[in-house]
Amino acid sequence: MNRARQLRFSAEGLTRIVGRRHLLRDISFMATGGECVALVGRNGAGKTTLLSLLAGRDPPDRGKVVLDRDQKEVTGREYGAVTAFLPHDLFIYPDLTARENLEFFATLQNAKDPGERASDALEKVGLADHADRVVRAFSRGMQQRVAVGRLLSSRATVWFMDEPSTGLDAPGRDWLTATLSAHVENGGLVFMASHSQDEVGAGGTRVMVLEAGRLVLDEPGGPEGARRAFQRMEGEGN
Amino acid sequence: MNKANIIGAGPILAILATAAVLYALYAVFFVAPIEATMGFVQKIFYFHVGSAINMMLAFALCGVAGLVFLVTERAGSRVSRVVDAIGVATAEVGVTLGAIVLVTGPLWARKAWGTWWTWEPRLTLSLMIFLLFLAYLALRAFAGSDRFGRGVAAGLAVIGLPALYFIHFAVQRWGGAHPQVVYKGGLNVPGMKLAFFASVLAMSLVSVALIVIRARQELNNRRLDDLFLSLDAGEGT
Amino acid sequence: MTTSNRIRHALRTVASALFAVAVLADPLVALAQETGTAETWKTARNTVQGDTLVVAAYMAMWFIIGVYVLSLASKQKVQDREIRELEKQLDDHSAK
Amino acid sequence: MSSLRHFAVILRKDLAMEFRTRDILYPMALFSLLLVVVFSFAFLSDPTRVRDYGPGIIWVTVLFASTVGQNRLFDRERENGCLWAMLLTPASRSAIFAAKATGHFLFTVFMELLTVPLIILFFDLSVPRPGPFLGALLLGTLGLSLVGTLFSAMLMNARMKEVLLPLVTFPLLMPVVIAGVKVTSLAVGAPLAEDVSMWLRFLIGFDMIFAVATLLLFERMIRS
Repeated sequence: MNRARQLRFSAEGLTRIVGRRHLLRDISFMATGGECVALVGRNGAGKTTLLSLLAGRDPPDRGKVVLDRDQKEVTGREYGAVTAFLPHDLFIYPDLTARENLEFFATLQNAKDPGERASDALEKVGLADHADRVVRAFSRGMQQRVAVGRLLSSRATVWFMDEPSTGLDAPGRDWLTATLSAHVENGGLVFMASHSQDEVGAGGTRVMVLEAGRLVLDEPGGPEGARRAFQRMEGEGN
Repeated sequence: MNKANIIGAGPILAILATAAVLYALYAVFFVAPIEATMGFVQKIFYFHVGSAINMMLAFALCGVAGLVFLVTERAGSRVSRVVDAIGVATAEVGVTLGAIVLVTGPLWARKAWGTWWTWEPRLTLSLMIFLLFLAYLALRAFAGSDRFGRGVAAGLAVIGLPALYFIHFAVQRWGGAHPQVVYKGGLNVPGMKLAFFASVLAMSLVSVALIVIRARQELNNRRLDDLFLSLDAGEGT
Repeated sequence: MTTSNRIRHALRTVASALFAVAVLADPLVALAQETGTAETWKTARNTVQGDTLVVAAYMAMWFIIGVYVLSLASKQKVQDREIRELEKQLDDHSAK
Repeated sequence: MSSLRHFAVILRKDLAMEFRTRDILYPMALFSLLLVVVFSFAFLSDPTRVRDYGPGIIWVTVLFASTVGQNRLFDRERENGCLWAMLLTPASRSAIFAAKATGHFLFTVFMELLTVPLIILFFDLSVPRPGPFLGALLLGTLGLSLVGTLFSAMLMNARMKEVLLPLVTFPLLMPVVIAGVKVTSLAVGAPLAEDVSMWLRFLIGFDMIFAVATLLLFERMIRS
């Protein structure tokens, strides 16, 4: 497993402008392998925008994202191999079956054994017996599991996840938290936008609060950190 | 907003252009003699060709501007803003010139060949350029006013250049092996030469003036965005 | 000035311009024909459509350029309004 | 080597989805059949010169049906943001573009298999020189697919996509239609004295230049 290698991820002065408004204002932070960073914030605070920037989907108007693996910067298409993105719109084809989706994206990730990776991931997300049904027929929760399966089969080290527990049932959420912790302990890095305090408390090793596109709080996570972060987020409201 | 930038010459150019046009009109109507075969109608020819030449130049400039825009990496950089402004300005002026060419062309053809519209290579080429310019402006209007939408429009301008060569080639051959006898305008008489160059120069100055004014306006729009933005930044603190 | 009466204003100016040109066109063309080389002008007169085509062409040309200049002017008005709005926001901002 | 594998897997994915849902093939096929029927009514009133219209009708049908195909080509990528799903993997952009363009090319050729024989039947065209006839169709369709796929990708999320796409692509594709009609009419034995190979070389030149141009532009425009 190549995860044990030294990983350093830094954002420097990220700014995102749409029309005449700042969506993100000068966001900088540094993270390393073995961290699960939870992004907390009200709607419109910029969580999804930030994740899209980090994943490379949208270009920053100012500032840049730097990912170093073993002191060597990862750029261009190599960045796509090391990272994986689970956005709100799931990144999976509704007209393909779960297995076809995972095999397809695994091949694009240059997997030597896409079939095997796909069935392994489907096993883990608990969709083994639905593997050959078309995703369009799936419930939201099952589609979410396929999307997480896509991340697993990509063997990426850095995960960007936008509210990963959406639509998952209780066992699904517990399984997700366990998977994230395992990935992080293995030297992986996760950025996760989340609205549920206990999810942040359970999984997040670090928590950041975004307000109006600005990083206002960046502290170690855990249940205590989560409580403070959500308090700060609600506090900002009244 | 600093007035001293290179595109601040709008008003002077406008005055220059008007003077040139007046002189050209004088040259066309009072200096150039009546052409033997075509008679008085030949007077249309001068400004028609002047507009057509400038339309072609505008198309080439729009393509080059699009290419530079796509090549410049940084989004808000000065260069990409200027070329983007030039791109939209040349397209709008190109459409205006195209309209002139497509209106005066048939009026002239009515006398030269007896029909309002003929698929004569040059007229067809002008029609295609006019359509490409319209498509460019439609892209800018509907494919997103953000950087991506401008990128798509720039892409069309760039791909328009090779397309123009193929359109020109196809249109030349389309009329069949024998390209129609094309009226060259017979500019052998000195008076006519003067009228011709005067009107081409006049239309060039008019086009340049309009392009400069529109480009400056576009740049001011970008400046406005920055200023509104700085206000927005202020609130965040 | 709301957009509706700005359009009405623009139309009024264009209409009056056209009327002026139409009224002036004939004497202008006559003047052009008389002061030029008299004989060749004479032969030109016989081309019945000759002058109407030319007048139509040149009028159309200035009309098209005029329309574009008008559209530039209206874009400029929109920009001026935004500048004024910016200044207002700046004042509120600094007053805050 | 990997980009060839990526090209293959993306194309296979598109073909698999298409044969499962057929929501590009059906509209293209039905639209072109309707077009042919309408043209027959419009032009068959004057049986003497009907043969002259054949080539023109073939190419108008191909152009319009291919535009219908382009409009829907990236619909699946728009759903669930899958274009970015592919772009954020190590797969090269040219592989993605080439696969989509080939997909569209195959769909259009499939549609041509249905409608062109019909047109030949309805307009009782004889095809003494099938070589140039097929050559022009294939080369022309390739040109349509290249330009069409580029702008179909760019306009995926545009509001007035159905209007913008033809408005943008028709002027660019006009030379292909002209060359196509020329070669088709020569292949159908019209007495025109022109040499066919010149127009075929023209089509080949168009395809080569636009293959390079569209590939490069896809790379730049998607990131701008």
